[in-house]
Amino acid sequence: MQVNEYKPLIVAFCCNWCSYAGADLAGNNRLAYPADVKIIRVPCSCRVNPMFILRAFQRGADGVIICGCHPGDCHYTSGNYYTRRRMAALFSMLDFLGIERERTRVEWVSAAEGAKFAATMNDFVEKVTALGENKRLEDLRCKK
Amino acid sequence: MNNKYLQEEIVRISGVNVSKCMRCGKCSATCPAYDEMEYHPHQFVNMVENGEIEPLLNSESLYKCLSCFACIDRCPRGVQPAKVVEAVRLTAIRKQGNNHLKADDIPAIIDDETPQQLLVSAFRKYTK
Amino acid sequence: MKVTYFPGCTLKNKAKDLDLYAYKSAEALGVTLEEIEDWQCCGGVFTTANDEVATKLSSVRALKYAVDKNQPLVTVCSACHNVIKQTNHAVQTNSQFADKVNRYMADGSYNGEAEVYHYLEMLRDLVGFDKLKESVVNSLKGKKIAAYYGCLLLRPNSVMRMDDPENPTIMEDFIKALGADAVVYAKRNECCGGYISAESPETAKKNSQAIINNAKAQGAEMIITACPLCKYNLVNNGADIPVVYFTELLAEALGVKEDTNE
Amino acid sequence: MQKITREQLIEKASALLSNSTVSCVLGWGMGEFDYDVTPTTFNSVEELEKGFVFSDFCGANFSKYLVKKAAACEGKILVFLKPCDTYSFNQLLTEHRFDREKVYVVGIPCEGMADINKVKAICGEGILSIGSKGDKMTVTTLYDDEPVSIDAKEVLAERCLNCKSKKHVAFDELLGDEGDVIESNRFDEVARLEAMTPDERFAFWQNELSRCIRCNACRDACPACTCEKCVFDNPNSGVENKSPANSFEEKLFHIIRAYHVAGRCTDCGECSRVCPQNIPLHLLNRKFIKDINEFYGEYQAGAEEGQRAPLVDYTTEDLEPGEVFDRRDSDA
Amino acid sequence: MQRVGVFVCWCGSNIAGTVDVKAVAEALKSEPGVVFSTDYQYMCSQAGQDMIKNAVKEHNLTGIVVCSCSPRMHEATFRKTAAAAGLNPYMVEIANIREQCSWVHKDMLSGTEKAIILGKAAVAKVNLNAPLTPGESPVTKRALVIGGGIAGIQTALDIADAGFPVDIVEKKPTIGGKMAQLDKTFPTLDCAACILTPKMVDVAQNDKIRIFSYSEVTDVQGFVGNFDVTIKKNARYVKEDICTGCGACVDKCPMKRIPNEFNLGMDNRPAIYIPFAQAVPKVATIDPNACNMLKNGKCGLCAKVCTAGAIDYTQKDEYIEEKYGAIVVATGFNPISMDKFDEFAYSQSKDVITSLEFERLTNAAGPSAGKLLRPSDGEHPHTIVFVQCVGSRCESCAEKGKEYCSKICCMYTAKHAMLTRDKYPDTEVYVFYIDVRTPGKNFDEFYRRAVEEYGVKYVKGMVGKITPEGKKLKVQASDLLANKQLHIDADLVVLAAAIEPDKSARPLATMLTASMDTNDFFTEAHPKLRPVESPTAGVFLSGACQGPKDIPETVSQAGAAASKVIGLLAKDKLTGNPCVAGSNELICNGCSSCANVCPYGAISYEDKEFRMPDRTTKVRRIAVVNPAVCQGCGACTVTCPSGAMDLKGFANLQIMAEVDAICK
Repeated sequence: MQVNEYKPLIVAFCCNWCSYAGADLAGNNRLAYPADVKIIRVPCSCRVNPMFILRAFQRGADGVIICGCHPGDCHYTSGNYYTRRRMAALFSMLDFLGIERERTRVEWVSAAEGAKFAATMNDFVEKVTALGENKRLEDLRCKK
Repeated sequence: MNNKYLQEEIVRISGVNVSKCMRCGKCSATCPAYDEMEYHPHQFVNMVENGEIEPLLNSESLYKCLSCFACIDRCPRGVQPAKVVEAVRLTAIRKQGNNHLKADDIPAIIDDETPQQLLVSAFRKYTK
Repeated sequence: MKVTYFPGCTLKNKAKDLDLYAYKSAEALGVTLEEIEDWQCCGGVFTTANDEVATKLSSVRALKYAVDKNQPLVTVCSACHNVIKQTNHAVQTNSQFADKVNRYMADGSYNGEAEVYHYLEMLRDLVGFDKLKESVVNSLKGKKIAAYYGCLLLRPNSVMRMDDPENPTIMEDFIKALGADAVVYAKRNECCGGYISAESPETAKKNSQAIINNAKAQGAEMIITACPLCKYNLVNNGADIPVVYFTELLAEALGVKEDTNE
Repeated sequence: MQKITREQLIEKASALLSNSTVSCVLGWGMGEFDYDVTPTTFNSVEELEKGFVFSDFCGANFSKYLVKKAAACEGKILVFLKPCDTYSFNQLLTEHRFDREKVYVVGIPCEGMADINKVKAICGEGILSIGSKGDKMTVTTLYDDEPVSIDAKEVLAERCLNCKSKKHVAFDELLGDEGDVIESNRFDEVARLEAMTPDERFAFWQNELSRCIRCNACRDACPACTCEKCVFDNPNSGVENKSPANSFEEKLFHIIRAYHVAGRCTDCGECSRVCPQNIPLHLLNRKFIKDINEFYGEYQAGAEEGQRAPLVDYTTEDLEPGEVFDRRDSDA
Repeated sequence: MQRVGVFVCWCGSNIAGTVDVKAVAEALKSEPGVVFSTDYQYMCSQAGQDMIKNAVKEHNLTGIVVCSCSPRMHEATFRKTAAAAGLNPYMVEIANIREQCSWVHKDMLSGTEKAIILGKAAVAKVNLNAPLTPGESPVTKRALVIGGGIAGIQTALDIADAGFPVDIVEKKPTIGGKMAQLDKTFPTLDCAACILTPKMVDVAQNDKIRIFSYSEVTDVQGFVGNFDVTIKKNARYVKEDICTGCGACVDKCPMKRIPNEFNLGMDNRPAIYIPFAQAVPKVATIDPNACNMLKNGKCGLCAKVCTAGAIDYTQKDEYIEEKYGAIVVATGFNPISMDKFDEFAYSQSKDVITSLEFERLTNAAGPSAGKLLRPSDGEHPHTIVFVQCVGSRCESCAEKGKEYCSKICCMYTAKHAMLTRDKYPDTEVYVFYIDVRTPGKNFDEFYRRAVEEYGVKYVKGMVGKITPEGKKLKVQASDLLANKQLHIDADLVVLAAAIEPDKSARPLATMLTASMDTNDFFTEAHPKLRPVESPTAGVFLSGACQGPKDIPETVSQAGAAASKVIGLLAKDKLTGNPCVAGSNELICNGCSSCANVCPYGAISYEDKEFRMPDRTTKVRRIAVVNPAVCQGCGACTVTCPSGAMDLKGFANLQIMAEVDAICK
């Protein structure tokens, strides 16, 4: 038995109308993904403030993924378009600072895409696990 | 008969997305050389889409297209049939010994008024 | 105004009129045509294939020449115009093609900077039909003239951008500027057969006759064209009304036709 | 170095004060040293003549001061704006941060301002005075008997070396000659960093940001940072300022600082100018500007009043966040 | 500090099978604020709910965390439970430990661990919850219908029938729209006027309906239930209330050669005119661009012959401001211009016409009194060619055509072809088609009848070129099935022009902050489930402004839109979603970033005076969110640099508390 097997901490922001429902569908269909993923429900992906993402990293998250409705399908018509621009800019900046680009991701998951949700989470966890612990952005001061 | 390799070659040379065709037939409706052709513009597009390239390569239709681009301009889907015809023709005449027009043929064609333009154009189209 | 001028093979041989009257008329309108030194034949037709490079080099050289001179590039022959404009467009929109082409360029690269004008476009956009109208000495009033565009001037429209490809007016406006009546007929933008005369003269005959008949049925007494091959096909296939180059008509209206004959 | 003189500025300001066009003047006042120039409000011709200075060290971007000063001034306030300042001016107007009617803008030409650190690098510490004559600068120090003459061009600030525009995009009147928008190489340094490996970039920024003392000068000088209450000062924001416990926390602050001004930053360079630790903070802003230009088309904040900033806009065809990297990788 | 109760549900074995529910309840006991924690087999059952209610009373709870299935399942249930126990329903948070935990994880250890973390996050959030009350706003019980075609007419009649006043704004001098121009309607072939004009009369006579004809909407402010609309009544130089519509002025007007819009320019009308006999309102209108009196003060004949004294050359445009609770857009469609399709020679020959022109040509009230005659020479055409899809399904020609299928052309062309063959059996009728699309009740049967019973020649293929020559139109086309190129000498060619939204729709959409697609059709709130509502609350869609549709579809959509309006107007007050944005005016910069990203136009700005600590006052521009319009997406909260803008129920601090709880 491996005692010290590394388990990443993944925060997933899911929009209420598509991706959170997609995650529920993955549950309904019993499509497994690692328990490392913890979902936070937001009304729309555009509610996700870059501050929340940095906060998660600062407090020890190893990866942050944002899931929203597919472009064009936003419940609020345009929210995910703003998400797309904001996150493109933010992720590019994190990369510019030398943060591993695989730690952040935006994925569009509809309410019907339970399988995609599970597959996305499996893939993301795998990628982040390969990177190991997030040292670069975490704020050690906040670690217990 | 489906020749995948030739199909890809034609698509590459022409740059045409044949799957955009919605079978309206406007290319063939507008073609001024229609009656001379065994395979008509819409058939070029459809046959390339189906990978039936050999019959086209061996058809005289290749040399009947006037390159007037009416089919290109009038196609509602932006398919550009003339480019497909040209790509198939080039594939045919680029083969060794397959020039369609030879220098020896010229004297029979020309008269006193024949413009140089006719000859250079014909050579471009029929000879490699 | 000085422009770079690409005459083309036929204009120095079987279509000397087209060239000569172009020169004379331009002069009368205050435009100097500066012929490219050592121009090379455009090849008559544009090869649409993506992988053809060598056949387009002469056009690129002509374009580069005009850019170096910082002048617009003007052509008269429809075919040259079509080939050069399409080549320019290919350089502008296909970076792979531009890259390949530039490997053949000796002095500096060419990236699609040139502006290409057909002589008619030059009259419309650089000289202005209004000014042309003022310069007319021998008005052609009362003449019923049909413009024959053929295919090369207008198509493909996405590249040529000369006029509405289905309802062009540039030549009609030209005819009107010279004082004559323009006869509009549907077949003015249909192909005469072009180079098919070498392969299947019957096709050229059928197409040309349909064009002539349509023009006549709509009342034309004369047909003008910008293409030597169009003229050849129409004349050769039974045109029983005069078919002349547009530059000849222009020279006549501007009163410079006679002195050239001497 | 500057073509416009103190006297010309005083003359203009005095005239405008005298004919009641304006009731106060925002200008540069003498600080402790010649290079230590302080933005000051002047209310009369006398005050101007006494305290107004103008030199190669008048780099401060006055646009931001208008947020508070324009409202505080009884009548109109006169402000002298260099070309780069006018972009900030427009951006602030776009964001309704002050009343345009309350401001009278005199655009002044700028030959580039000096970086005191560059002067010190040549002449050492203990500078007593700095004079200017044509392209030369005369520096007297405690330790040199003779004044040292240096070439003004050699001590130009980084932002002026990479000046993006000599054109005023907002003014009521202009003094001197109007210039043009300039093709600058301001993104070269960003591109150089982009070309590094992530580890190299991390090392670079760790080195730079670990010097940060969280004095907030960058934020306080920034004409885009005019919030009534900054999130980092707000105890209710959840991210209130704390003294830095380690070299990592600065990232959160600096990323958010740059992010908050992304699409609004005019690249005036005040952040780096005022940083006492000489951290090249403008590179973070330029990274956003460069990305925005590449992803969504060229955009210069403040070029026109009323522009819609790229991050509060979208098209349905925008690239995906994941494609940001695909693009760069395929370019490389 | 809240007093939080935690309730962990087993959901039978659904949760308890993979999550140690007792351990979860135990672990959460020590979280801040938690004063009670328990587990139960079925929390959603009556017994489970009673357990919660009792605990609220017993432990004086102020907040509830239920660790159970997805909030999408039972959040509403537990909110009701909380309300029944006297708590604010928004003091409930759900930790989703079924769909997002027990069902997707197999290992009891990690499942339990995750469930605890999700519970902690919910506790952290509920600690920051505040009671929320949905906002209320009154409803103005009047509807506005923009557009007076069949869509607008039907919507207005249905709304009025329910007892609500409704105004129709129509930019033309009469209501009736495109349907008034049609001859017969498919698939029943009843005459359009016979079924439309009675409805127009109903509108005119209904005392709940006001018609603003020759008018347009110029400004819209406000929000659902409370729109303030400005309507511009263009001067028609005739007093509407006095004019009897006798037509004496029309007969006497000397300016008789103005192209008649109603007949698409195929005949002429005078400068003063009534568009058609059954116009509503039946009053005359003076065309100011044609009237000699208005242009240069000479004439005045109409005023002389008008016994009622209705002519008023001094009339001015009039602006009317009115309040509405709901707005219905019914701006309709137009055929696209055929200018750029001259391979069909539309500009070259009068005998190449559009289908709408064909309608007028066969209409008994049309320019040829219903006789099918060639416009060029008035002769009877013997060969007629119909061309389908002109400008429709045209992907490559964005400059001139439309990428979509215009939907109605297949059926009206079948109708035209059939009627022609019926009335003139000596006529050869060809229809060139790409596909014949006839889904709809009795539609395909109708098309087949045209072929089988009336002998219409349907040819699969497109027309490539039309050459007018002499009296003939030489049609060159392809017959794809016969693999032939056809050459037909036709006498008349009819082009089925694509249809597009009316040009007035785009500026109107801006006024309404209603979204449009790239083709300028209005978008629905949901393409399947909310097809007659715009995403902007209180704005509804009727007819072809939303997409191409035929009359039956338009009428049913008009009725649907009306029922949505009635549903809205029947309410005295509107209750909103309480999870809306709100701006902290003390730290708002007034920078407008939030308004830029708001898809609903819910944010406005006002100048507000603030008392400063030094007793001076300062006026600052601040954002104000209209809670009745805000839908709670949160786009504004992220764009606000100072954090002044926050979202109730999903506040910055709440989400950060969740992040912290998860990352601890």
